[in-house]
Amino acid sequence: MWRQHEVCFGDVIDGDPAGMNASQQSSSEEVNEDLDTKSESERQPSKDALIDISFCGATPLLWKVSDMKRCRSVGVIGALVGSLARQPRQNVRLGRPLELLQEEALLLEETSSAAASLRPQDCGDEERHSEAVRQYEAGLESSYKEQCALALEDKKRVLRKIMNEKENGERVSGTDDSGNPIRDRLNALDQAFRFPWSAMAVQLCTARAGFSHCPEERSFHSTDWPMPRDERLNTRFCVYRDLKNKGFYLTSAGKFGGDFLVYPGDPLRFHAHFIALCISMDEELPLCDILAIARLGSNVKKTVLLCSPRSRSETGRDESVEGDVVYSSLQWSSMV
Amino acid sequence: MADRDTSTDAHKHSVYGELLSPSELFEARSRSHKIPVRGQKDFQPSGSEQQRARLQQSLDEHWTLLAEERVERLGNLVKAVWMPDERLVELQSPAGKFWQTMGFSERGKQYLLPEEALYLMECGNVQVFYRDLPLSIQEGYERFLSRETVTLHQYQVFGHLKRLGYVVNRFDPSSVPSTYERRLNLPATSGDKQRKQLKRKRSQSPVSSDKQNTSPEEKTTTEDQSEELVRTSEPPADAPLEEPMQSADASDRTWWMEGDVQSSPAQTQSAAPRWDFSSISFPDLGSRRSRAVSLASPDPSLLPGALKVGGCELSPWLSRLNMKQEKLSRQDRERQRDRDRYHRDINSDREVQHCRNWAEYLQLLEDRRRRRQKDRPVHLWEKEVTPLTQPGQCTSHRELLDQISIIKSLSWSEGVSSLSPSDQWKISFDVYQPDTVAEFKKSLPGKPYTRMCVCSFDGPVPDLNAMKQLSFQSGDVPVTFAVVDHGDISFYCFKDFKLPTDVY
Amino acid sequence: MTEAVFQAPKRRAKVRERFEAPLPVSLRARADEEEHIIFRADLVAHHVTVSDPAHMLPLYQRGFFGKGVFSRSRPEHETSHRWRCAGDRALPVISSSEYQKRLGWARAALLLQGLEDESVSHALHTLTTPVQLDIQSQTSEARSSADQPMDDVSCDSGLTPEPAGPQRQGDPRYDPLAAVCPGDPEQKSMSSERSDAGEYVLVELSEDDHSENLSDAQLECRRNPFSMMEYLQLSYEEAFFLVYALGCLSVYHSGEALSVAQVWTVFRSRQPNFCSSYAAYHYFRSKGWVPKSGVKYGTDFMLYRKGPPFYHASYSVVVERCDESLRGAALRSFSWKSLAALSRITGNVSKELMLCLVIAPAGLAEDALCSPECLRRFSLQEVIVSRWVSSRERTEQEEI
Amino acid sequence: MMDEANPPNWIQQHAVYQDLMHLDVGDSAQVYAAFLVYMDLTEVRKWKEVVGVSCPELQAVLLEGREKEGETVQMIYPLPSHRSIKHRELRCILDRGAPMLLCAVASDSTLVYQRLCDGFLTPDPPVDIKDQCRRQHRKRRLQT
Repeated sequence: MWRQHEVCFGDVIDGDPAGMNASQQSSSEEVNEDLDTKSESERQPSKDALIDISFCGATPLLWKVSDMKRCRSVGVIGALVGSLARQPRQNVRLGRPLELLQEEALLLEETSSAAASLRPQDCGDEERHSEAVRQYEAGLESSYKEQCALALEDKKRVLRKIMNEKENGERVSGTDDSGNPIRDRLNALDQAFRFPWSAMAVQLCTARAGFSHCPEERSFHSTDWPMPRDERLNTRFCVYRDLKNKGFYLTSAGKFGGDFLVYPGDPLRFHAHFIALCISMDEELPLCDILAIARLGSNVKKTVLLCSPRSRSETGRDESVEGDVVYSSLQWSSMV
Repeated sequence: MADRDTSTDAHKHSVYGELLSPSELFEARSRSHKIPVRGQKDFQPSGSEQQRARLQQSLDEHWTLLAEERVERLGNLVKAVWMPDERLVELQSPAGKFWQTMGFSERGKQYLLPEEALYLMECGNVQVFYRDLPLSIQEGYERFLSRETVTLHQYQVFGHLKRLGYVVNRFDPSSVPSTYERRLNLPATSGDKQRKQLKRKRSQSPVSSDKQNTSPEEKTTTEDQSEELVRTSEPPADAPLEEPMQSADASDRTWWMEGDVQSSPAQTQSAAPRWDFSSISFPDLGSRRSRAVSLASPDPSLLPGALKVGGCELSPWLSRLNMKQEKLSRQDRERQRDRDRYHRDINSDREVQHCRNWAEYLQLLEDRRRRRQKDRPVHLWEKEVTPLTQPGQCTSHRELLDQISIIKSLSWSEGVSSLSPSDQWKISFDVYQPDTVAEFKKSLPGKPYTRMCVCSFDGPVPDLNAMKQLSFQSGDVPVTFAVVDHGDISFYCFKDFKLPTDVY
Repeated sequence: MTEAVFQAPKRRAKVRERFEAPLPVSLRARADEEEHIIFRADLVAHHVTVSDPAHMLPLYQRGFFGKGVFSRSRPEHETSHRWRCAGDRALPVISSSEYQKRLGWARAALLLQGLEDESVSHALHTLTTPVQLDIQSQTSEARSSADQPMDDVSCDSGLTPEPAGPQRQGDPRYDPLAAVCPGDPEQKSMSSERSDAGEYVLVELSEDDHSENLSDAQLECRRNPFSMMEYLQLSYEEAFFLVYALGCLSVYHSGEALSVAQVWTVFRSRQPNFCSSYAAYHYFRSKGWVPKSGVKYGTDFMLYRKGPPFYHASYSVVVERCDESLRGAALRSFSWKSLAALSRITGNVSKELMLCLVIAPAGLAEDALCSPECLRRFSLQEVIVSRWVSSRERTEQEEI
Repeated sequence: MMDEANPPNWIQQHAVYQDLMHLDVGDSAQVYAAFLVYMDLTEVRKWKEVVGVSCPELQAVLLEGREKEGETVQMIYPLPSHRSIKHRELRCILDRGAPMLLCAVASDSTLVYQRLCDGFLTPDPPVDIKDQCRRQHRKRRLQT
């Protein structure tokens, strides 16, 4: 279900989003600096650099390529779930949007590199809206004119090319004057050229376009996010964060019966080494389930990794921090 | 379009970098539609320059593909308008080829369902406007998908199947005949018959229904299946191992005679004999042991009415009998020996050979039965619970299996109506296979290939109740569960099954 | 309502065994001339063991009940993989250290019986005295059961192929005499004289010579101080089926034969899901199929047609219990995650995944479960779980 | 027919069985599972120096042994296959520092061994790309 969350753009400048206090702001700036050096992208004001997470129901989605690049540069992979613009009718390579795991979204929030796009109701400001419509139509009109000119130029270039080739050929063969029809066409083109309105190329925007329907707002607090945070998510998040900090790349491992697939490098280029199973230290695991997943692991040449966050009482610290996850590797033994 | 002159907002382009300029739009007309092939993955990062370069190349390709915007000629786009109150998209210009499998008309207008419109937006076929502005794909996701229309998960399944060429329609429960209609109109299915049978059986005494727990239908079908099993899986060379199921067939037949149900073959021997077996001798012509020249005339009391039968000269008969030793190949001999070990000729039993008539033979059987009873261990047979069979009690494997069959197997359709329906499980889509698209008619869609129930990977697995409910609701169309795990979709089917009885 | 299509079981490419009988009980036709063996099993630490070889083989060969504790499936383990002929028999050759180890166990066993140290020493002295048997110079072929490549097939009996002539019943390796005096093995397999096969051993006197070409002088024939004959272990389901359905097994506990109800109670207390897993086992057996442990695949049973030597397993079965409302499953609460794993594993080994739901009638009181009579009140639903592949373009293939 | 007298059973007379029973672990099913694993390791797999040790934390019998002479000692945790297990229990053994095998024991004595170790055990590379990785440390262990 759609909560009324709406992506925002420039309007953030108008008013400081509620509840964003100074300390958070500064920490987000720090992280953004860090991100920028990593991604080698040009520096931007911190607010614009924030990754926009658009929630569809409770599912976090990314729409902008720039946001996706930033995510990947910090090791957040996500999963593409939309049709690919270039070849929409196939499932092998998908396109935007990028669906994030809850854990990925949480991580971005925790490092203050993302904000949820909150979507208010359609604004009732008729004046503003008709201005947007006017701008859109004007844009279309000017685009038509420009494309018309480009098409004419294109056509001329083609004709000239043919003419030149012919002339070159004639020079060799010694005959003359047969280039005239083309030259005539070229001369007549300025008057005769037609570029129908229907031939104009238009863009079907993937991400929200500039002419938005309403003002936007962002939320920087995960408490506002439509994600239920339960014990299970906490366990998974602890493991996710810890493995990511160790330099691994993670994706969902549902089809392998686990929580995460763990890659030694970018999944674009590397095979996963581990199937991570996130469990609390005291969760009862039926032996038969362990046997099943270990057997599957051996079939697909991956090690099953039991991952359990240490509880706070054990670490003696208030918050779970990096390194507080216990890992055990499980492999089907060759002793059969 | 209104003819107004305004300049494009340069500032906007810098902020929303994904908007294309007119020249970019124009160039996009001639861009490639090929998707770069991905190379073989590496096992482990080595830190080598070569690996780094390959990763960079892959990433560059990746981003190029993703950043690409949909660019279409206006003439190729169907224009449509989003109507949030109706949760529908109304077409403003003539529909394209997609109309064969998507959309519907009402009061002279053409509509698309939100998921159809969104899919066609993603395919670059339809441009949807809302309040005179075109919606981006993102806005389509945001505005079209909801609990009231289809959820993101349902749309992901819809898109996945559409991209593969399936025809996918929303499931309409009213399109499937109701239970009542099915009972009234449809010819009785085997399942229905079975249910009736079982009801009748329940009215019998519990003991007998326990002993003979399978209804005739069930039995015959399982037999068919087990024969099928033998036929399909057994190479002919192995065939002699399979014992014909005559005895079982016979006991089946008694089933059909209402009065005979109670008398199992084992009980017939206690029935009062009509003939005095002690006076009837065995006629044995084929055996080498008997060298009789003629058979005496049978006792007149055994013959009906005034029929008279004289003595019988054997020699003309014997000469017609083929008394030659059967010649068997070594393989056949081996097989025969194999069979003989467990299916021994009763005539080779020395005690049986000593029997001179039926009465003695029956006496022998009775003695043996007594002996067996005496032998049976006290701790098994003299306690509150006794074994279901006794070694040597059954004459065939089939009979033995029948005796120990005490656990009933339910049929899928049994008891569905008594189950309370669950709100958690709903069928979302009817799915038709891609190769049927050419003949597909929206007005007459016909029987779907399967129906889809969309589930979240983090949600529960359907329990038997849910499986049965959905399957029942779907009638004779199978239900597939599409499980969505972060963009990854797996399909599972749960199907009713009856393990065939295998007698060998 | 759509039903799963029955897939024909796959026959093994090489069948080296002869099919004997579907179950270890005789039928009436031939029952009269043969004594009905009531097999004997003993509860050892609550596990069901059959140690008389005359009982082990029929139980295994007719219906594939149990597993040899030292073997992958068929009981075929032997004291040593090297054998020598001595007199009219073949004896296992063991190393001196192995012999000493066994002697130690014998001592412990004697002490356990409460014997005095002195009498123990005396008994051991008697044990260690060489026995005079003619050691023939002819050496029987060294067999290498231990080195046999073990494949995934749990039933591979490792029979020495005999292309011509009738195949042996049972495993000649189990029967050391078979190689020396090839008679009719069928007669012997039932005799119990082989239970003393472990009585004597040939001990290598020199510890460092492990070559195959031992001279006879280096071997000494002695009594086997501690004979560990392989035994057959029955699963609880198998044992109870033999007791309750076939009436052909007596289970002893501390010398006492248990009644059907007692066996039920013991097994139920040892295995939490025994009621339902037995109901499923019983059901499959009553349909003529052979269920074996599915632990290697993380499931409850593997279902074979006829038996593991003849067919590949057709189904991998998970047993669940539910009540009459058919809601919830008490045993193994499935998630899509665990189902995904199971479905993939079974698919990889080209078997089908079957859920077997054992349905208890409403109002079945807990104390009704105390008697196996409750089985009659259970009903059962088989469900085949399969994955549907939406297209042949398999994006997953990248993932291996 | 058979001998009705209680035949002496070598299992119960076996010194190792007795030793295991005397480790004072209440769970006799687990102890018996341990004995089966002991027999499998010593008689079938010919492991060396296999001994049973009591693990009070788990209320279980563990086995220690070497696959071959001179190799490192491994810990084996035998467990009836219908049981459940907690990660904490596995860690209790792993934290002793030895490589470990978890052995599921089915009631018909089928054994399934699982190898467990602390941290990350990199799997073997798939066959087709094994060659190019052969020189790179296979099974490199990365400590947490």
